[in-house]
This record gives sequence, structure tokens and C-alpha cells, in this order.
Amino acid sequence: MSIFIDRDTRLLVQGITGREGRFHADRCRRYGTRIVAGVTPGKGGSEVDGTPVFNTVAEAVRKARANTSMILVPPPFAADAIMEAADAGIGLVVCITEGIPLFDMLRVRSFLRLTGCRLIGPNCPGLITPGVCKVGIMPGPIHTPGPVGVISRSGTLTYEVVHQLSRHGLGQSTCIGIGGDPVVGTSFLDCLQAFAEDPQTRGLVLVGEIGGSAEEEAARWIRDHLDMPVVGFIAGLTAPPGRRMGHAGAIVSGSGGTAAAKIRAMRDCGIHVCEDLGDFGGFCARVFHDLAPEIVFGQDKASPPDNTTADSFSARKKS
Amino acid sequence: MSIFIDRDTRLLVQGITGREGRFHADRCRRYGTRIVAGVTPGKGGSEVDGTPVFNTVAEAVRKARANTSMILVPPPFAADAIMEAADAGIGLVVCITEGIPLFDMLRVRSFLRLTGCRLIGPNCPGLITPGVCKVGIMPGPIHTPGPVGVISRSGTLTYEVVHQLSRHGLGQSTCIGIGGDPVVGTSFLDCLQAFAEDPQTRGLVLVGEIGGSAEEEAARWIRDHLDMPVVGFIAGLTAPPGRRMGHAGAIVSGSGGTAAAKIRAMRDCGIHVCEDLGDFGGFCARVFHDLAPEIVFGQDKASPPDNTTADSFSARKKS
Amino acid sequence: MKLHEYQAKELLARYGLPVPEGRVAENVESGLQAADRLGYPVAIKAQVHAGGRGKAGGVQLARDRDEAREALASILGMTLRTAQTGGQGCRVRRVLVEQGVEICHEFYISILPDRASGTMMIIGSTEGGTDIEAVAARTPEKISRIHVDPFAGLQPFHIRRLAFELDLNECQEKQFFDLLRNLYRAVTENDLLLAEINPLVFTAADTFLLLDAKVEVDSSALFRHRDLAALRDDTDRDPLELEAGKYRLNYIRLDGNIGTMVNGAGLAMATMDLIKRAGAAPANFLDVGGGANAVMIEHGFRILLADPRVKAILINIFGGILRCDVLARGVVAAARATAIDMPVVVRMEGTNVEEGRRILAGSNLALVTAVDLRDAAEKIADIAGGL
Amino acid sequence: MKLHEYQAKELLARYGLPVPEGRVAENVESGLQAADRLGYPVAIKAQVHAGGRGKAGGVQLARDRDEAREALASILGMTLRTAQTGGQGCRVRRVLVEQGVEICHEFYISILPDRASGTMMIIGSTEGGTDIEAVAARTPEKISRIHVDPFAGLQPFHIRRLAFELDLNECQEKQFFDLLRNLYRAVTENDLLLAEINPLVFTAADTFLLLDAKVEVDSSALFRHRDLAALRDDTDRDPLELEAGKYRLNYIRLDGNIGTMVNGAGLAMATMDLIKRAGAAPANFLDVGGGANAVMIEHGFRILLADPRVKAILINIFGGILRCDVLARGVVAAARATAIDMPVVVRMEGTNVEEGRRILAGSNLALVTAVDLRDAAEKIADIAGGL
Repeated sequence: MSIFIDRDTRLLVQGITGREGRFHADRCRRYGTRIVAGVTPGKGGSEVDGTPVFNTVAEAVRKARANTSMILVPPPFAADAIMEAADAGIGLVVCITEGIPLFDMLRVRSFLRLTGCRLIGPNCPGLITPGVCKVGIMPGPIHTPGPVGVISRSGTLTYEVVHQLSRHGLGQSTCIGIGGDPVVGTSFLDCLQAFAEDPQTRGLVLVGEIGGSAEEEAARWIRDHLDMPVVGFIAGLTAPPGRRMGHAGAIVSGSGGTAAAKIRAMRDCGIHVCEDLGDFGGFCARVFHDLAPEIVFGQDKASPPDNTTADSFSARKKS
Repeated sequence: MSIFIDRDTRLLVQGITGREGRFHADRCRRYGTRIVAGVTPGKGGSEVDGTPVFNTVAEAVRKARANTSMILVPPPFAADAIMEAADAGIGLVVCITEGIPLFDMLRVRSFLRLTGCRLIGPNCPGLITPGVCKVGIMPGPIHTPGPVGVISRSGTLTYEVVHQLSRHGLGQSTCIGIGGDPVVGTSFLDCLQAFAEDPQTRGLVLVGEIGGSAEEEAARWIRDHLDMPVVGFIAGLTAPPGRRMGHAGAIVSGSGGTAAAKIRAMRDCGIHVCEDLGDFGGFCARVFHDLAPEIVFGQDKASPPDNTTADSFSARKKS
Repeated sequence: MKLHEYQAKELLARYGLPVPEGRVAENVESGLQAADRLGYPVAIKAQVHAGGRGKAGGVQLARDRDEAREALASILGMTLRTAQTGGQGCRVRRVLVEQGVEICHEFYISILPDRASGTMMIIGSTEGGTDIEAVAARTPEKISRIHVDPFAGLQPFHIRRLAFELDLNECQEKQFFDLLRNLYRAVTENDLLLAEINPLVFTAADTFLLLDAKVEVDSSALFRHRDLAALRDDTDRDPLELEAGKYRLNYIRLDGNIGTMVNGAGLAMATMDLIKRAGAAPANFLDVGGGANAVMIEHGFRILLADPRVKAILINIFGGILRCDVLARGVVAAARATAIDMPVVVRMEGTNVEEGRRILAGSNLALVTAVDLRDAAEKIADIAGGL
Repeated sequence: MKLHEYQAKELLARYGLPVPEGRVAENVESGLQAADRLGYPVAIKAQVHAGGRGKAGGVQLARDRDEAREALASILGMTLRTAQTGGQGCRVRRVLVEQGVEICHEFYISILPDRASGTMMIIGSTEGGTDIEAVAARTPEKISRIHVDPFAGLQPFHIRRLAFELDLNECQEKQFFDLLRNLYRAVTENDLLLAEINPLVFTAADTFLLLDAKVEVDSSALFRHRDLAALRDDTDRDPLELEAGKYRLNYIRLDGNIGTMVNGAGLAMATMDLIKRAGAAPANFLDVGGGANAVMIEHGFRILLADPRVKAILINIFGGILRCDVLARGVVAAARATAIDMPVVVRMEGTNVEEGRRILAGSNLALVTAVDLRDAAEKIADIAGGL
């Protein structure tokens, strides 16, 4: 089991004829994702790497029965692309595009509330159910199937975290990057609620950063509703206030949104916060071993944690 | 029990300082409804028949804890009034106003979808839970408490139907007029779903008319989901096509929306359609007696059906 | 409220929509002058509130002055009978004289609120210039429907989708974006219940042109569109319906001989049905309003009596807020004032009904009181049987 | 992107919003001419991208020509230091000379997108002209917040509610409707992340006037606002940050001496934290982007080396899509091209990491390879300890 994507995911790639779109569609296909269609207005009737291209999402849904869309189109056209997908009945839209105007996203959010469509992103790496389905731009081989759910606002920081989890024998149910923009389609809270319903997921990792109060809300929800161990990490302890740290959402304003405040809130809600990213995998292995030993590879397993090194990862990649 | 309104209803009247607003607020108050506030912009701080008037709905909610609103303001201001109520956290808005522009209602409907507010109407008589709470302009005394739910698109036709029900010993749980406009806030279907959850309601009366396809949808839902006897009536068998019969929604266009088609659809779904309004009460008594005898006053009850005549109704009114 | 074609085109042209050059004329001479100025060929089109003009001879093409004179003479003053005008037809008082256009392709486009879904619906088809309902019935795949949320408004993807479904070429698509945006804006900013362009033509000059335009305005919204309210043309309407409208009475003439007066539209329809069921035929629908009062009742009587076909009257009032005694006094006063000379069955119900019946009985008028609806139906059937 | 006050007022005036008459001047003479034409008294206001001008002496009132000359001379060319400018302050190159106004009441109004709720937020207060955050902290009941759904847009009830909460009189309320509608339109049509009017004054002439206006435009939306993009004024910005911006690198200068270069903002922040945790201090935040390539790496090096405080560098790249061997070649090439003369610790991970490490090891450059993040932190701490 997993959340949001699984074996039934039939992926459409909006912007498939672009350089990025084609590249990442191919990567997802190789990972095992069923790519059933691409959409580029005006390129309908052509093919990209064997995938049929349509002019509109409506056509792709009708003819190729796409139910999920990954969007890699330039920012000026991204909001329209998201609304087109939602309007055509796509159930899950994953928008990778970075740099969408804030007002476009406000309108998109209101639009989505009128439909039954879930948006992940924008400005996100997407999501992956290891071994089953990848809808995003993350490197597939660092992931391993398992019981840990991962939710994050970052891209490469998530890869770092997942990589360390895998090296310590902690496989993942689904890993989601919700995106670094101030307005995103799916919140920490939405993901938490979904993970809580997923029988495969028995532990959670929450990777946050400065700005906003999404981590605090998530922490309170975890305290009140979630019955599994959660490890947290917050980036940006040394970020100066008032400056935007790369992500449009990563800004400390006034006394709100600091890493210290988030860490405190998480600890108050019983979340195990790791402050040393260099030891993140080890920290998780200890927490999960103490609280939910079934999550971590046991001593009797063939592959004890510290054997899964960067080298074996590299080797796995090549094989 | 009942649907939508009950003893906890705290009514606000928007437009209470107008002639109609004041009159109907008073009628509701005399029926037993708790009128906790009125709203008229610019008249804040005054009182109408002992009820405090506020400038905004937000203030009425904050200070008088209103949770339901009845709107009697002129059509140009009605859409804004509905949105104001929804925005202020009012859970149920009953809009009596007739003649609201269609585009205003389209916008209102989208607005309501963004909030948790239910709208009944516009262009409707409102709703009543006999003996408990009246939020509308219907004559209170024709109603009696009991197990029959009534849903209707009309005003006086509903009074006629309810009057005959009461005379035949068939009391009502809640009677709702959903309104005669083409775009209304609460549909037959919404009401059916609510009645299906109400333990007091054990039989239903559905009063439809020509135009649209709401009755057909309701009939299908009843067939698939409802486990209680339903009596239907459709007005407009003799209405000529293409003409608007008073209600903005009552128009037969092309081959759709005719009374005959609606009656056929209802019968196909197991609804007992009465074609003779003159015998409506008797028809219901027979249907409910055969199918759900607990709905009709039994022989052993103190007040056999035909004793409750127009005269005794009239007498009851005076007492 | 329907607009005439020339009014619709003036309105749409204000939104940057391309319409053919044209002029309105009310007689042959000014029509010829208009045609001369436009240059031949010209189209001469009757301006009446009814579809199906073309088939009925209300639209003619004239290649030169002689043909134009002939067409103008034949159309102006003619009585046009189409499926939509009813038997009596309607007289043509005005024509629109328009420049002829060389047509490459005819499309169909309309925008209207879709009541069921609560959205704005855009309908498009490559089969323009024909009866679109026939196209929808015969070849539904040739009809595109796009739903637009009224808050979200028209988005590029909506237009793109329609453009692809209409198989437009690049040159057409570019113009189509502006055209649809402007048409949508015209609809939403003017509370149009319908804007139907049939045909929307693509001309030999590579531009779109709105060859015909049918526009209907929401009467409830005229308070915010004074310019549109001024365009109302009631010359074709039934004089009794017009008269009723003045008093905010909903009156529709039917074919029977039993006049009806009821408070509330649903009850009024149900009362018509009841008359029919009893074997008689209603002469009209007349809703005096849920909150009817004595004055409305009197106006209603006058309208009913003005129809010579009416031989008997059934009044059915459910007095809710209005007390029956007050109502009864109104009926008696109105009956006296209008000197009614035919049988009138009165059924009233609700608050103070006994007092009301007493007043009717004591009036010395030929009013027949019915105790309930069944009784009313039987009594009106008896009367109808003796007519 | 912040606008200067005079730019903001020009923009808002285009939406019919009432702003005081004023002129921009870059020297004392043209400032005096402007003041003469406007008539005294005048306000002379420094045009810099920083709040708190007033307290720092950047806004002065002049009752006559002598006072104006004095004020102009003191403000033009001054280095303004406020809480928002940082230690180095910023030089005043331009002033806005404005007509003096007789003020009856000062309000506060701002419109901004509220990220948490996804709505537009309108904030109003009767306590205009002061620090609104202080008002919010001290007397929260004096702050009104109205949330407007971006689709639904500003409705009459929103404005009415705010007008009542600000206790406006009838004359004020009528003007306020137009004012708020226009301000809302200016915000939504120009992608403004903030439009703050503080104070909005009601004058002795019974009209509202926007006495000060702070406007921030969404940089991501500048592609559709060429006019606004042209208003960018980078003179006050850090030159290295500007240079980084040219190559789409996210660079922020900090106070430490360990230069960092990371791909991805989250990982970059976490790397800074890691350096701090190891006992050293990061000199900067530098995100070369999730999809960094060799060219970006080289630009990043040049930016890092241009900061004289940088004594050592930590490169942390998680090669996802980009292979580590490609990356390693980029680092080596860039290190050679920029002739690096300080310790560089490189930690890379991901696809083809072994090959990448081999390339680094064989480069003959003084590159220190770290096997993982913990190792990288220890190595950078060792180096920092020896600096």
C-alpha cells in the first residue's frame, strides 16, 4: 500500500515535448510508472518515446484514461495547465514547475476547491512509492520499499534524508515533496491524514524548514491523532530573519516561522526531532528501533543497516 | 427530530427593518422561533420589536450568536446578503427574496461551495419544523408535528398539500420549500439525503413542477437509497411548452421538463404519484396506511383524520 | 427579454466583436438608401422576436438595387409565421440591411448559463448556419460543450479546447481567443441568458464575422442595465399579458374558457391541471402572487374579463399571511366594481376561512363557494358542462 | 520587488486612487523648483527601499523655501540607517517633494495575499500613521482583518463591514467604497504582494488621500508586467547578490567565513546549520538549484571567491538527475578556472558517486573529499579550527 499513487496510476505528462518534460517522463517510465499520455497543445497526434501526445487533457483522459498528471511547463502557463487537468477530471496533479506567480496559485487553489482534484506542488520534486510508481524528478535508486512515510518541503534535502533512511535499512512507503512555495496544493496535514489511513506506513519522517506555520499545525495534529513514531527535521536554524532562503516560502518574518520555534513545537507534540542531518539515518534507526522495531531491519536479516553504503547504492544503480 | 432547523436554531433576519422583514420576523417569533438578531446596514444599535439590530452579519454572529439567517432584502442586494451571511459563518441561510438575477445566483452558488454554508431558496417560502421552529413566510397553523417530510418547489401549493396532510392526520417532521428559481441553493436531492438521516421522518411528500430535471434525479435517488414510502405530485400537466409559468424555473423546453415525463420517471422509481390535488390528503393517507401505518393516526387515536377540518384549523388559529 | 438582431449586434460590437456593417430601416426608401451606401450584394433581414425567419421568407439576399427594392417591399409589413410566433404570427416593422459576405466556413457558438450545473456553458459546433438542435440530435459528436465556473471565469484552456474541437487552423485560433473572451465578457457583464451566434462565419478575407446574433437579457437584472432596459420592444406581445405585467401579475393566455385566478405559481398550475382533470379547459394561467391583496384581485378580475373567451371563473386562494376575511372583502369589492356577469367559483382556505365564507355568502353576488379543492373542481365542471 | 513610494503612487493613481500632488527630484535645485510650483508647505521624502524613514530623518516638512532648501540639502545624499537597511545603510539619491495636507484623521489600510488561508487579506485600522505591528500587539481589537476569496473578489459586504469597523461617517463611507475597490483592483491586476497605505488620511477638504504607499510586486509575475519590471532599482542591493541573480543563483551573504555551495534550498539551509553545529560559521547561503550543472558550479565558485571573508569552502551536492561524475568534472574545471587558493571540502552523493570521487582524487587539486555529511562537517570544522 501507499498513498496517492500506486499500480493503478495512469500518468499523463503535461509539457512532454519540452526538454525537461521528455527527460523526466522517460525517467518515470523506466522506474516502472505507466505513462499513458502526453499533452502539448498543437502537438496532438505525435508521439514522444512511444507515448501518444494529445492537444488537450480532456482528450488524454478520454482516449488514454489518464488519472494522474505531472506538469512540467513554464511558469506563465502552469496555472492554466493545472486548472485544465482538474477540469478534465484528473484526480491527482503533480506540478514540478518553479516560479508560478502567487496570485495564479491563489486562483488555482480556489479552482481546485470547486473540483475533486488534489494538487501536489508546485515547485516540488513530486512523489514516489518505491518499487511501484514514481511521479516526479527525484532519483529513483535511492529509495527502497518499506514502512516509513516521508513528507518534506524540500527537494535535494529529501533525497539526502531518504538516502540515509535506505542506508539504515529503513524502507519507504511513499515519499512526498509538497513543494517550497508559500501556497501549495497539498499540505503536511493532508499528507499526514493520508498516511494515517495507510496500513503499510508504520513510521513517519517530517522534513520542514523555516517560514509559515505548517510544521506547527502538523505537529499538533500528530499529537492529537497519530499513533505511530514520527521523526522531524527542520532546516534553517542559521537563516537570518527577513531574507528569502531560495524557496519562496522560506522566510522568517517577525517572530514567526523560525526553526527554533518549529523544533520546540514539534518536541512539545512528542515528535523526535533530529538536529544533526549528518546522523539522520542513525537517529531514525534508533527511534524506530525503540518504538516500532518492526520498521527497522532486524539483526537476523540478511542486510544489516550499515552494509547498505553509498557504494552498494551506486552498485545497485548500475545493475 | 427534524432537518436543518430545531430548538437550537438562533435566527437572524437580514432586512428586519423593512416592512416585510419586520412582519415575518414577528410571525416567526410568535411561532416560537428564537429571533436573536436583525441586520440592516446603518441601523446598528436600534431594536425592532425587542430584537437588537446590527450593521453587519459578522457582528450579529459575534454578539448574538446567530447560526441561521432569513433574508428578506430587495433583489439587487440579496446576493451580497447571502454571501455576507455565509462569510460570517452562518450555517443555514434561507432566502425568501424573489427576482434575484440568475448570474448573481451562479456566483452565490460558487461562493457557497467555498464555505460550509447551506442556502435554502431563493424565491422560496422557507422551512418549518412544526411546533418547534419556523424560518419562513408560510402560515404556521396549518402545520402539525408528525412523521412526514415535505419537499416542494412551490409556496402556496405547499400550503395546500400540508393543509390536506394535517387534515388527514398526517403530521410533518419538517416542510421545506426549496424555491422556484432555476438555480437554488438546496436541491430535492440534498433534502432527501437529510430526511433519510432523520429518525423522525418515516414518509415523504415530494411536490414538483415542470422545468429542469430535479424531480427525475430525486426519483432515481429514492429508488436507489431510500427505504420509506414517498408520495409525489407534479404541477403543470396543462402548461404550454416554451412559456415561463410564473416561477423562473417553471418552463418546458424542447422535450425536457414536462409534467408527464416527470410523473413517468417518478412512477418508474416506485414513487406513488397523486394526480388529483383535490384528493391529495386522502391519497397520502391510503398510501401511508398501507405501507407505513404508524405514520397515519390510528383508529384508536383521539383525533381521527376527518375531524381535523378546516373549521377546527380555523378555531385552532384563534385560540 | 429578447433583443432584436440589430440591437444584439450593436451590443456585441461594443465588446470588440466583429459584426457585418449594416443599417436599420423602417420603410423601402430608407432601406434602399442603406443598401446603396453599403454596396451590393446586401442581406435584408426582418427584425422580429422569433427564430426561423429564414424559412418563413424573412431573410432575403439582394444582388442589386431592383432585388433590394423587391425584398424590402415583400418583407416590410409582412406577417411572419414561424414555429415560434404562434398562429397569429407577427408583423415586420423593421429590417436590418447588411453588407453581403463571402463565406468560407460557418460555425455555431453560443454562451449561456447552465442551470443544472450552475456554470456558464459554451456550445460550439462546426455545423453552423443550421438548426443546432437538429445537429445535436443527429450527430451529437459534432457539438462541443465547455463548462466554465462563473467565479473562475474563462481560462485559456477552455478556449484552446474548443478551438481544437472545432479543428481551427492557427490563423483562426488566434482570432478565436479574442472573440471568445469578448463574447464571454459581453455575456457576463450584461446578464445575458443567451448569446447565440449562428452562424459565426469565417470569411474569404480570413476574419471571423458574427453573421447572426440572438441575445436574451435576464429581465431580473435590468435594474443594473438601463441601456438594455431601453431596448425593450413589446409590439409583438399579447396585449393582455402586457397589461398584466404592469400590475406585476403573471398572466399567460391559453385556449380554454375557464378563467383562473390563483395566488402562487405552483398552485396556479395545479389549479389549471385540476380544471382539465374535471373535464373543462383553463383559459389562462394567472398568478396574483403569494402575497396577493385585494387590489391585485381586482386587477386580476379585469384582465380575466377582458378575454372574450372566458365563460366562467375559478378563484383559488390559499390565504396564508393574508387573512381570508380580508381577501373575501377584496373579491366582493372587485366583483362589484367589474360588474361580473358570469359564474364565479371561489375556493379559499387558510386563516379566518369561516369569516371569509360568511362575507362571500352575504354579498348577494352570484359567487359559488367551494369548501375545498375537490368541491371546486366539481362545481366548475358542472358549470362548464352547461356552457 | 519593492517599488519606491513615488512609483507606487504613480501606479495607484492610474487606478483612480487619490494621491497628493508631488514631484521627484534628484538635486536641491530641481527639488526647490518642484516645491515652488506645488506651493508651501511641502513634505520632502527620501526615496529608498526601506521602512522607518521618518524616524531616521528621511522625511521632513518645510513651511517655506528656506526650510525646503535645508531639508533637501540634508536628505539628498544622506546615508539612511533604519532597522530595515542593515548596518551599512543606504544612500538617498532621490526625494519626493509633495504638497502639504491638512489632516483630520489617519487610517491604516493594506491589501496582501494571505498565504495560510489562500485568500486576499485586507487590513484596516483607525490607528493610521503609526507602526501597525505595534498597534496589533498592543491593541489587537483596533485591527480589522477581512478575507476575500480571490475568485469571488471584493464584494460590497466586505467593504461595508470594514467601513463599519473603522466607524466611518456617511460621507467617508461613500468615498471608501470606490477607494477600496480601486485599491483591490490595483493589487490583483498588478500581482502586488503588498499594497500598504499608512497613513490613509481624511483631509480637511473632506476627501481621502494616500499619504504614503508601500508596494511590493511579485517578481515571479513580472513577465506579464513589463511596465513594472522597468521600475526595478537595484542600487541599494548587495553587488554579489545582484551578480548571483544574473545566473539564477540564490545567494545571500552572511557573517561567517566558510563559503558554501549546495544544490537545493532546503539542503543549502541544512548545510549552513551543519557548519554552525560543527563550530564554524557559514559565510553565505548559495543554492545553485536542484538541477545544477557544471556551468552553474563555476559561476558559484566565482561568487564565493569574490567575498574576501571566505577562508574555506564546503561544496555539498546531492546528484540526483545530474550524475556525480559529470559534476566532479565540473568542479575540477571550475576550481582550475578560478584558481582557488583555499581549502575546499567536497561532499557529493548520488548516481555514479564512486566515479565522481575518483575524478576529484585524480585532479591534483587541493580538494578534500568527504564520504558523507558527518564526515564533511568534521572536516570543515578541522579546517575552521586552523584558520
